[in-house]
Amino acid sequence: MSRFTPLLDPEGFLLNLDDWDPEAAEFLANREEIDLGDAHWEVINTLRAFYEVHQVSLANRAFVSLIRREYGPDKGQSRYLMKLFGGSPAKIAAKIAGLPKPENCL
Amino acid sequence: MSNLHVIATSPQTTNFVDLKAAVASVDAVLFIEDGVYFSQADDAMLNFATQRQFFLSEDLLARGLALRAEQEQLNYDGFVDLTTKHERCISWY
Amino acid sequence: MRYTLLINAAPQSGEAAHSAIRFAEAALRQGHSIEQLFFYGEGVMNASTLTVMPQDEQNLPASWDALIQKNDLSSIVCVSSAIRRGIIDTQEATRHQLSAVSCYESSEIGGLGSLIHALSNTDRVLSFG
Amino acid sequence: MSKTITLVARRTPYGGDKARQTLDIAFAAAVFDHEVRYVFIGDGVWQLKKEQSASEIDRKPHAAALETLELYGIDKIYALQDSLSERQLDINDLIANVQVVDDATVRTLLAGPGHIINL
Repeated sequence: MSRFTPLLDPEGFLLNLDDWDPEAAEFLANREEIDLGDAHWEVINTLRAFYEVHQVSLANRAFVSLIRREYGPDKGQSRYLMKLFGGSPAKIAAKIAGLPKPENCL
Repeated sequence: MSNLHVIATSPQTTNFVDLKAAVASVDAVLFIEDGVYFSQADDAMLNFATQRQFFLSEDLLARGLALRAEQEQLNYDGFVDLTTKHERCISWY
Repeated sequence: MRYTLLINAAPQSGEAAHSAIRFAEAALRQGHSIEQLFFYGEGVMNASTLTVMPQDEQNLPASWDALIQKNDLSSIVCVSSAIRRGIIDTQEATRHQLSAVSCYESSEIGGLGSLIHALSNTDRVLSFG
Repeated sequence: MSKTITLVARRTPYGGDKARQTLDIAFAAAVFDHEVRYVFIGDGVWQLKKEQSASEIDRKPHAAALETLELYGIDKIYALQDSLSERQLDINDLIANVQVVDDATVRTLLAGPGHIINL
């Protein structure tokens, strides 16, 4: 992390969402031992665009539906997203995308 | 299948249009809390699709209200009984 | 009958929380069971250990605590409603780096998933608000 | 036990937090594979109004959040015709995928199956 190290909460989410930029995303991904490639960025950009309009955190089920709606059934499935982001893809992708920590309501 | 509607607001603060749209003829209506002020309302206000209407006695007593002869009151045990007789409860507050 | 009660009003904001506890007492007295108490929205204030009432007024959070313990009830306080109102247990205090705890131990801070799960094992759900 | 939950939404979107609380129940129910039926009556129909800019009052846009119901597989969304008329609203003022129904249909929806939650 060359520019600065963003402040994180104990679970590794950005404390200040304005700290997010692509470089911060790389940093957050590295902490999850994820190497961001085009496939990851496609998802991150989709999530950020979605959040911009709807301002809700998505549970896994809705996260998968969103990716399916945007990119079709090959990518819109849990298996694909878990390969990219690990066991709880919605949560980890939201973290890397610099979106608010889900409220843990479930 | 019938519902119990539990109404907790006074006649003047209740939206009749919504309430009357939701109450079916097989349903029952129980007035609790400020809902017991319905006991003092005129017939037009009590003109629900069902005549099965009850008032919670504790809330009547608390507010110094008496019922007319044809009106029926019950206590919390009666409230519980009513919920067993209707499949669903819908609260209006 | 198995009941789930959804309590959506603070003890201080009118009669609803009081109605809920009276209903719960009557249901239990008649031999019914309460699958879950779910405190939601303003209702989470019913779980506050930090409520102080004048001696001649009922302390509803204390009454709920007694009822829950005596009957070994499952009582859930909605996490997202709770933390924004300062109802915090040890786990949430750690999670959000807070110094105080304010939720009765007889209730558990949990999610809406608990409510949904309880509904599957419930004959009647009643909301008080 | 039937896994259906009927939610009755009758609050304005920003007048309190019950509109949002009801929506959160919808999301949770869908995640746990319950069928959700979402019935908007009375002032609840204001939740469905298009073009809300809630950031003006530092709130989250409620109608935009309701649009995510689709991603949770919730497509049974109803608005009471009389409530819309009372408020000079019609289907064109609402977000997509809302079915406008009469009061007899609302009573049928409330007659089951499953539980009703009416905050």
